[in-house]
Amino acid sequence: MLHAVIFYFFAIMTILAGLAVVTRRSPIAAAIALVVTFFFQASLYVLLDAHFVAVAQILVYAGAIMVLFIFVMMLLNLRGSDPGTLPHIPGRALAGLAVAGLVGTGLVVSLEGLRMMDMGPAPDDFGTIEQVGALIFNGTYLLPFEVASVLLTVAMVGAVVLAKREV
Amino acid sequence: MNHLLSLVTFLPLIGALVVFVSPKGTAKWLALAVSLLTFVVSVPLWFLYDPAAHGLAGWETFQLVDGPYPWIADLGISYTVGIDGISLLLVLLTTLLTPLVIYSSMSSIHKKVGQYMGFMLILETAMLGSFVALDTFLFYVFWELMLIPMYFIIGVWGGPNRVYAALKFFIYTLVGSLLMLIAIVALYVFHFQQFGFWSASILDLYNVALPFRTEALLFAAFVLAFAIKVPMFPLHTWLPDAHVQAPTGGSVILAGVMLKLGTYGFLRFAMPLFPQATHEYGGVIAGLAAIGIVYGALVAMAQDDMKKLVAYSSVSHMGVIMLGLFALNTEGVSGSVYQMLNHGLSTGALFLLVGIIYERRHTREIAEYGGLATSMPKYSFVLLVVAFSSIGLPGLNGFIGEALSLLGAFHTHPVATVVGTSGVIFGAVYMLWMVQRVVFGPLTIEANKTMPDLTGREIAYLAPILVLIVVMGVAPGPILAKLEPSVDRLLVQVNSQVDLLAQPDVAGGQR
Amino acid sequence: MNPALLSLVPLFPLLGVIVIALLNRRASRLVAGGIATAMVGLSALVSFWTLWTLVSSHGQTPMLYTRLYQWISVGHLHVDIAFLADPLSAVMMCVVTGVGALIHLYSIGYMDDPADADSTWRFFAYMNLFVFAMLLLVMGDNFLLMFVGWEGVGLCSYLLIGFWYTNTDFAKAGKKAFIANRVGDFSFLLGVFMLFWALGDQATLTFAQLQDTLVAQPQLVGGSGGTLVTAIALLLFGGATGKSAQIPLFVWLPDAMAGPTPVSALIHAATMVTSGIYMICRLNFLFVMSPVAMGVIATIGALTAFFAATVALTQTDIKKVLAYSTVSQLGYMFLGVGVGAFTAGTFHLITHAFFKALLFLGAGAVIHSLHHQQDMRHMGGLLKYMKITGVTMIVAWLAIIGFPGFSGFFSKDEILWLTFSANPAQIALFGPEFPLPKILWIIGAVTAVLTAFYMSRLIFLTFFGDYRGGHSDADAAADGHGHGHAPPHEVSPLMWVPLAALALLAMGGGLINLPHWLPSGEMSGGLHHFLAPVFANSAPYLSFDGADESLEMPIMGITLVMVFIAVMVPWFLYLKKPGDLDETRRELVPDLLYRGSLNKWWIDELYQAAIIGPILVGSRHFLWAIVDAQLIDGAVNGVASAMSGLSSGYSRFIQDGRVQTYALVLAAGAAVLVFAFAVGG
Amino acid sequence: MDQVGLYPVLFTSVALFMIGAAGVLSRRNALIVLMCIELMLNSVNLAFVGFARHLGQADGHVFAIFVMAVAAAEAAVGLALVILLFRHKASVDLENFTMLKG
Repeated sequence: MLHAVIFYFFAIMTILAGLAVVTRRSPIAAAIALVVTFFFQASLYVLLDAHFVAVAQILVYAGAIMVLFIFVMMLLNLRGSDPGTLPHIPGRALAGLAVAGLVGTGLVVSLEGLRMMDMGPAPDDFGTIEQVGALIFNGTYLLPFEVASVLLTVAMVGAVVLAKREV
Repeated sequence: MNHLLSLVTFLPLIGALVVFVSPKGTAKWLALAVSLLTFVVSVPLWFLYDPAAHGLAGWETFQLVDGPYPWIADLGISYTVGIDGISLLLVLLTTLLTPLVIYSSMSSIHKKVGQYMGFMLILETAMLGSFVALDTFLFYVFWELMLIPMYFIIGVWGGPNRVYAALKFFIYTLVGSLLMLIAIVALYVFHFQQFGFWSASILDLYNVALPFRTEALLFAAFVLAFAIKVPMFPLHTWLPDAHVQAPTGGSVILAGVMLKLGTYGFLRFAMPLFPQATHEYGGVIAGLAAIGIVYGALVAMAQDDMKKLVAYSSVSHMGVIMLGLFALNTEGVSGSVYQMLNHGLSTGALFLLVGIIYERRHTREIAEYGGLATSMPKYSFVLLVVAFSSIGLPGLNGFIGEALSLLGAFHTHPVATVVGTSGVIFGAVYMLWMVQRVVFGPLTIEANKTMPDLTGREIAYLAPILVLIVVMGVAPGPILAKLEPSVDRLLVQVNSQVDLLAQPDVAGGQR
Repeated sequence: MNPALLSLVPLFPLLGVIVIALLNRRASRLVAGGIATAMVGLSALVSFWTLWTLVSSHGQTPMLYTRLYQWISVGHLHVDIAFLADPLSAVMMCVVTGVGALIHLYSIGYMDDPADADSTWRFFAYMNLFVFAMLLLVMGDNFLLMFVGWEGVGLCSYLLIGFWYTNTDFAKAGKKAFIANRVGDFSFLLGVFMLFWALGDQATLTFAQLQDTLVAQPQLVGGSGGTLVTAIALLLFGGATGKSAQIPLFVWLPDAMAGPTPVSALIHAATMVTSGIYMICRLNFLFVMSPVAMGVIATIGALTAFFAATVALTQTDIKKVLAYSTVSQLGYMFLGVGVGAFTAGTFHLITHAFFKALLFLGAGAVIHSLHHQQDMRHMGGLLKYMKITGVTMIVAWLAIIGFPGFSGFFSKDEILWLTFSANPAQIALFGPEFPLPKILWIIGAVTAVLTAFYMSRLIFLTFFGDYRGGHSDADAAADGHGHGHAPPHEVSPLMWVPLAALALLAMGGGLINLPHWLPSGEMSGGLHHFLAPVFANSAPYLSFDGADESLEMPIMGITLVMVFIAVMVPWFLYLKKPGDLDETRRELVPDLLYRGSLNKWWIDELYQAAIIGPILVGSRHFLWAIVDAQLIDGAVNGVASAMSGLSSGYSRFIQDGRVQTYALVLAAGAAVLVFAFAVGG
Repeated sequence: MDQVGLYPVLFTSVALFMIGAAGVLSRRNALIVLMCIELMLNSVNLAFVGFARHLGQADGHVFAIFVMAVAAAEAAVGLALVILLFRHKASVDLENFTMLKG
């Protein structure tokens, strides 16, 4: 029973942090809220026995991407969005919620065929780095892995070309 | 396979190209020469066409056929032109009116004369093409081609708000003809389904059998396209605007020949292609035509602009033609075709006459004129004769067309004909009222006193019409003789399928 | 006589028209008049020759027929340009050309007004065109050719009434005449169509064939008394009311007096207005088959006669009186023809042509010498100044009131007697037993009395008593108001010779059809025998035994006495005790009746308000302004503006350049798709 | 995790996804929009992991890793673009960038 309580706690905290990201006026506050969301999300992964992914989540998202964001915010030395106008357009927020909600419920409804209730205990080495590594390197995901690496290099070169100042 | 017909059809087009290029001074004379040449070349058609030599089926129904040259071979679309009694007369009407119009607009058109004449000649080709085309797609091409020059003629050389009128005219007709295109394609596909080979020639499409509901739909599409062109009652509002804004030459051709294309369309396409629907909905169209006659006449009474009055009068006259057409008997249809020629001549002459005084006084208001009989006796005499011809005074051409159409129509749609015949009274009322206010009465307005009477040139282009008005009234024999066999053949086609329906109407059943 | 010569009769006037038109202004009054009169005279000669051929043949040659060429041949309809001269047409031809020639001669003198100098050629061209059209009408051997003449005379009356076109009222009168005729022609055309299709495959418009078909197979038109034949007959009669000015389409005749007087004489007295009666006589075999239609014709004829007579009582314009008198006498003819007495109707037509033409021409002479003075109150005592015109007018007056011995007496009394003695079954408008003939006779007799009254009033006001218009020079200066004209003088011989000729005809007209009770041997009933073959087919349907023979004389006696009294009253009123006319009239006649009669019972105003007004207003304000402009154009423009509104709306909301909006649209599309698939399954 | 079942996980994922979408569409600051995209990608990862756990196969985790790679690349390029935008109009407010207007 304790297991469920912890799960719900972390789930709710993730959602609240997510809300914080969207509702904070200043980007800095939003960034911090996002980091908090990542941490709670990582904890959810642990509860779901996805240990490697949790660690990767912290390292990649919290570590790398958020640092990048903070760095860019510093670079552009934004002092929060200009006071006068509303930071967001209410109409479109509702539209966004409606649309995403429609997609989400559509998907979930279509799943009602699956037996959803008890998932049973996970095998002992489930979700560890060995299993995931085995899957990637001698399993079926070798090619996508290589493509992902090419993708990252291209993105890196692109970002540099885009953002560098004319020489 | 003689090429006379193709020559007649495309001669004006060649002339037009040359005229576009030639300098302003010579353009108009060249255009006149080309149109006169076309007329001269078209005259032998009358003698070559032998009404007696007609078979009942297949290619014999048409003569002087310039054989099926494959145009888009694999779709079965071919360039085939040919004439029968009806299209022969309408071709001659076109080749006669165009030189007169060009000759008359030489004095009234001053800016960009070359282009005007060029467009007029292109228009002539388009009209001739439509009358002689025996392939539905070829007909459609000429039918659309006709709109463009007319649009420019009204749009560029027209009156104050000519753009609105030209646009309205263009869109009105275009909407109709697009519907027709859909119907043609549908028919074309049905033909393929039934006979296994692609062909767009009229004669093949004539024997396509359709379930009644589909036939009614296609018939409605064709009827709408041609009803706009005729124009018939509810769809006529583009005509007065187009006429009032069009230059004299433009409105003579518009009234003289282009309106006949609407009725010709009924005659050549709508009725023979869909005989069942023609019989089924003939009553509705006859009713509309009758309303058109009375409505056109009544509204004409209320006009104080001469051109608008004549425009509404031609709505009324076209109503008589449509009534005659849907009589579906020899007298009615012959009368209606004969009335097409009459209307072309008398309304064309009326517009020319209005143009003459418009050139002098630059106004079309009836109130501005009065007592022209004293200052312009020759003009008044001609106006009186033409007015009486358009009322349908016996002894002149109008009477024979009108009487025959109404006689024929009385047999099939008695009630509609009684309403239509009352148009005879209203016709006299608005025409005589106009004549009385323009020609008779005291010479009060100063400007009218000094107006010169008809010049030699004006008499030159009015004389042929006047002679024809009298001759066609006194001796309609030769024309009717050329006409009657084709009308009988048409009626055989229109009444043929219907006999199959002697048994209770198999609505929708596949025949 | 070689039948081919027949076509000369109409061709002479046509030739006249062409020659005068070509000469145009160069033809002076005398030249143009001369040509015109010569042409009509020539065709008169040929007409009399034709008549003589028919009469002398004593029935051997029933008719002369000549065919020029085939006019229209379409489907069942085969119509030729062909002329026929059977006894009826021959008589009509002689009347038209004979009286026509005299009137042409007269109008040479009449049109001497210098103002018209350069347009007299136009006048004579129209007159010849009119005679040509009338001859086509009378000699045409089929409906369509007759219709050409029918409308042709309508056209000529339009041109001639509006001859002095500079005066808009005259032009309006011409237009009114043409349109009223056109209404009649509308009904005539429908009748022809109905007849044509009723005959089925034996459809023909030629009179001879029509007669043979109908006599042989009456059931084609639904047998005698059938509704179809009644409808056809009434429609054709509708055309006749238009042309011969009967109720309800008579309104154009009084206004037609706007034209020169010879025009009134020729067209509105002698020829054009009689075409309705000619048509009915020509189709007697058709009309007789429908007693109801005959009843309608007779009743309308009697009513028109009575109605027009009441209006003529109080008119002050001499030509208006004669106009209403014409309408009234035409009513008589229709009464005669309606009861089946075709010969009597034709006989009255002939005698009426003589004395009414004479009356009009006489009135013309009076107007001409008084310099266009038409108001009788400014005339009087002209007998002293215009001997010949006076005498001839008195002869005509005696003829019209039916003074024994004069032509009017014989023709009118024959109609009255035959009406009285007609068998009620043949005019069964209100059922076969209803004593309709007796009632119609009463109306006829009363009208005869009224006719006597207003004609005597006209004669006494014009020719007797003292001259009230502009005294002789001596007193002109004195009373100052006078017109200061020279005293009225006798007209030139050109004018009084035709008057004299017509006076002789008016007197001797009765000889051609002497009544049976007059001991005149084989002379009696001349016209009756001559026209018998034409009306042979209708005879079996008719019988005149409604009253026994002995009554004829006493009835004639009664009418004569009443007529005599009707003559004495105006003599006493206007001559014996002139006094103040208005005052005597006021206490004699109730004011409403007098004013009603003077304003022709407000018929014109009624038509204007009931028919013409609403049509004009309706067409201008309702049809054109609302239906055409708002309704149809509005719809078209409405569709156009709706389209443009739609497109501008689209670009304002969706195409606003913000990336997020595009993202939203994209997402929305995806969402719908996903939802559709998810739910749709 | 056996008492919890898959539904709560999916609901959290959908909730996060909806919040992210609302943020992307409504916020005017470009950076925050990018963050919300990260949020949406995270919610997808959550779903992947949830299903992996439910089906007992680790494929879900591999996909989660790949999603992270893509997210990183996307963030890099996105930020580069934001810098460019900033250099162009000294502002990151998306309302100022409507050059695409039809």
